Amino acid sequence: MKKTVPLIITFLAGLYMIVAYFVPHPAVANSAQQMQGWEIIIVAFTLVLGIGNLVQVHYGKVRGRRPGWFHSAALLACLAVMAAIGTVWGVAEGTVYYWLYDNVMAPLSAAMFSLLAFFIASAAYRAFRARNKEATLLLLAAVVIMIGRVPLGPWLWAKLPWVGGHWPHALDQLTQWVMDVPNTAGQRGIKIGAALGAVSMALRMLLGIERSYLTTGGGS
Amino acid sequence: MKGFFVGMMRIDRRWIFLAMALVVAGSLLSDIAFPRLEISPDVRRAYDLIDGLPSGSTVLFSWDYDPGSQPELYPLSAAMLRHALRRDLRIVMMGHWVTGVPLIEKQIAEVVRREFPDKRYGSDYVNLGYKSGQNVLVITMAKSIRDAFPADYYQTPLDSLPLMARCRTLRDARAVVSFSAGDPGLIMWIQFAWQRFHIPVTGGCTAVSAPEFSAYLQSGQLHGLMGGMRGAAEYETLVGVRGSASVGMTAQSLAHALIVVFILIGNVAYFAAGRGKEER
Amino acid sequence: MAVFGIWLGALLTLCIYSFLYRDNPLYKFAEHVYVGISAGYFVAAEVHNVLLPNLIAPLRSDFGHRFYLLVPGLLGVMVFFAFSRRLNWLLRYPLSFVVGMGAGLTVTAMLSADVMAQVQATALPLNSVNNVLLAGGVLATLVYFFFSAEHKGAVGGVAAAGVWYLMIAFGAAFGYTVMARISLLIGRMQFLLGDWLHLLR
Amino acid sequence: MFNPRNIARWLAVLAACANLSQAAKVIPPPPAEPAVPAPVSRFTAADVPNDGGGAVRLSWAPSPFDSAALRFAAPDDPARAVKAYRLFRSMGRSGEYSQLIEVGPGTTEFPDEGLANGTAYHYRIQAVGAAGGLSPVLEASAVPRASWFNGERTNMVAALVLVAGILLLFIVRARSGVAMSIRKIAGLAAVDEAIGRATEMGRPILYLPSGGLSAVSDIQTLASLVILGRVAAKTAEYETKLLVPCSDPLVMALAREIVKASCMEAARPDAFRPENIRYLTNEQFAFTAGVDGMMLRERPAANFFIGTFYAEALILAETGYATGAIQIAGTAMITQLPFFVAACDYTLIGEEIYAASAYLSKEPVLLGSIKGQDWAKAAAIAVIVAGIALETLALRFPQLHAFAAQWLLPK
Repeated sequence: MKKTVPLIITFLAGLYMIVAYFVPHPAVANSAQQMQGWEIIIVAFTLVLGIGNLVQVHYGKVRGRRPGWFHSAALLACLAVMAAIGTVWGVAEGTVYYWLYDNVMAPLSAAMFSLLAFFIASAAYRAFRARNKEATLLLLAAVVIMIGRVPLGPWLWAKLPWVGGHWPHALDQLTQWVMDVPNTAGQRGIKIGAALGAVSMALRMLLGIERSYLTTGGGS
Repeated sequence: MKGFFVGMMRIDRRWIFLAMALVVAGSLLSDIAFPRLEISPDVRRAYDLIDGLPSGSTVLFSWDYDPGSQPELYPLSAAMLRHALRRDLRIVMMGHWVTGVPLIEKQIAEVVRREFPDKRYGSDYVNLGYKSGQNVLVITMAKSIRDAFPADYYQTPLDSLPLMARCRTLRDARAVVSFSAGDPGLIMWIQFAWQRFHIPVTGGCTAVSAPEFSAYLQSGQLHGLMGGMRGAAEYETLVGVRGSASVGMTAQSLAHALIVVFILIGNVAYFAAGRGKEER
Repeated sequence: MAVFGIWLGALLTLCIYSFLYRDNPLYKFAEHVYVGISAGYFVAAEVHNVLLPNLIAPLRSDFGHRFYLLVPGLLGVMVFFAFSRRLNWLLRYPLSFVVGMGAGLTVTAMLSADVMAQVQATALPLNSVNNVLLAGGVLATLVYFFFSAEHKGAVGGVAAAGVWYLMIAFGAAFGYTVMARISLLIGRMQFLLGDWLHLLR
Repeated sequence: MFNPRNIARWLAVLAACANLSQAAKVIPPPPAEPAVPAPVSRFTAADVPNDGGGAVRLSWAPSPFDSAALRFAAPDDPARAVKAYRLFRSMGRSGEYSQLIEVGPGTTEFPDEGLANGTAYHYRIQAVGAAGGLSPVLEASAVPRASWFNGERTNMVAALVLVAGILLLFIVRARSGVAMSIRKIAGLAAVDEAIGRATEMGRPILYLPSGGLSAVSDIQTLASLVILGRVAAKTAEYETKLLVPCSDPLVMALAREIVKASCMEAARPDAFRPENIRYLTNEQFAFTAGVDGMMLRERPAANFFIGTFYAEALILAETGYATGAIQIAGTAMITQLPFFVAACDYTLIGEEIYAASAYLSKEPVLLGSIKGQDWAKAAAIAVIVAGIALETLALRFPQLHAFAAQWLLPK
């Protein structure tokens, strides 16, 4: 009951998804689509787990007046306000919820995302070293793409003595070649290998060979 | 000397952050531009399609992206919109993404009303807004735009808009232009507007998704394409405007150059300090 | 309200950027606001976009035909037993359903898009240098991923070639990603300098 | 040919003649028949095969007066050029036909969708001339049906049987005691080192089972959780604090179960601290901001980033570097791999994350499946080589082209 039934559920749900891939008949296709809808519903319920955990951790901090409790209080307040006004008054455009999304969440998200430009610079400075042949290749490919794909590249190239005049498009062509040939080959190799690994992992789960997700003690 | 390079390698990365911020902000505020921007054939084709339409003909613009792709696709749609308005084309606007509709409004406010104050809503351009349905919507529009959109975005009945009196079905549009961040977007327009009704389709996409369109470009199903901010900058060059993409491209170029310089300095320091000394 | 919104957005952006200098109370505050707001955002979004339209509304309006929606509803409620000490094993039922669905969909999706399609695309006639380099690269990269053979001798040589291809692919991905990320920073800077401070024309 | 319209016209002419004597001057000329385009040919309707039914595909060869057609024969009168094709549909043979759609010239097919299975549908097509003249009508009919097997996916059945068969074969062989070994994977060999270092320094370990966008149904997340189980067993043994921030509640629940089980396995049930396995938020960058904060405040000595990562990868890895932690990363996301390779000490690339559970546990059955995976790869290589050979031969013998180009392509 505690382990066997979940194993059977996993097996049947997975098998049905595989079968549905091959059967276009509505009798199968529609029910498979329904089941994917169920998954969305179940996942929506699991949010309760997460919110419960978040409240537990931060309420504990606020009650114990532990260091940083003020920040935890702000977190809880934001959570409560956003969840409440969104649930009660809706999430459409023009609501307070939407305004908060637009003016608080979206800028925060964009700002966090744009931090990457800075981190890319620091990673370039400290980590992209021509330590060995392999690292040198990575570096060269990166530099070619970075320079070749912005106006600066062709501009500089044209200024180069001799080559710039004789092969005006060489940089563009080189950029394109790196993208089309070695890059495509490397990506494909990773994709095929990783996909076979994923398929093997998925089959192991369906067959109950890999069952670490059902490992809680006590029960069989 | 060695000590200097070891010090260089341990430089506080906050200086690097500062340099990046200064380069990007500086190039946005300044007027530096790189004179030579290679115009790719795909962008040229998109430009030629719009440029070749007789003035007064109708084109359909579809904003198929959400705010997430705005930095890339907004300048791109602005560039093409400007071109079409200058050429005196009549523009029917719509979108397949519900979250993208405010972006049409934004573009009307920032491009049409500000730069073309004499263009009249209803006779020069119309905003139909969003409708669900994707490919079914396109087919319905091919039968009758009124069946798909009984009223425009502002709930004005289509019959009271002079432009829509002349543009009754999708087939009255001479071209479809889609700014696409995914599906539904360009591919759907190619499959339905071009494959079924032979209305030329062009538009723009994000830089990351540009490679997946190469097959459509080669086969001629797609009449040119602008990829990302670079594509927009090329288009701006063709139109002869220095818009946000061109300005952004300078910032982009200099930021890339800065990163290359960082890689170079990092490597010089690494080799000069004796390889391997930096290991923690 | 719009101006206030821009100021709020700008100040929060600066709070996040202050992290680049070092961890500080402003960043800490923005971080906690962000986590709280986003978690709350998902609560309301799931209620309005999933639970109401996909579960509650169909059950209320057409229970006779949609009664089977009680199954996901029940599985969903089982999630709550995670908080119980004695019955927390009930969580495994919805969990195993979700895992099974994911695994099943992975098998066909990966096999078609990432194995078959890629294998098909690599079946190229050897009539150009590029085709030879491309096909050879795919094969060498695959050899690198062999786990049952040590990377020695001939296998080692081919695997080493595979690593070169991997490195070029990584370099290209790096270059391309740099481009996209810098665009984002430019977008943020245009917001700060233009929309907020009105320094851009 | 019998045409009611012609009769009407003759009648009109006759009537006009009859009236001649009375008012010859005011007689209007007979209404001229608008110039009629030539009809289409080979009009067919057929059930769309390999689908869920409800669709009929109409196709036709264009009228010779269709200027977009390949064999365009310019008509004597430009008004007879084709402006459009009109399609009509009726449910029964005798039923009323209603217009389905009007498609532009150059179009030679139209899929009619949303039909009922098992019902006969009748179609008519008519070419419309530039001046509005209508060509004679052609008819066709079809019955849409649903298929029980998508014949276009036969190649996928073969691939699935092949891959699954190889895997099962090796799993069975491993069960029966055939010893198997796999090569060293540098990133995984370093796991012990990382845990050891954290223990020495008395600082915690941070383990991310995925980045900011994850779900339990994501196979990379599952692979990562399996690795988490092995890491947790070691940290329990050394009594090192293990922090696991999650961006999905179900992943958190699962991570708790797995860590708890590992602590039991290591006979240290007291080492299980549920409060260290936390949910932050589903939002990608809010999660990233939260984990960054954790790294700076809790100062983990070792960071593990294994699973599906998107843009947050570099933010996390660079922040981790700044705190001086030893970092082990792993993902199959190609765009993020260069950043992990650059910013972390060890990186598991692609497939290596799926081999990790077998590598760390040394369980024979899992090792068997890794061996099977290798043979599946060998099969992929063999198919690629065969495909290349066929395509190269197809330069001389074009009929061979079909295998690699058509049959292998998934649909």
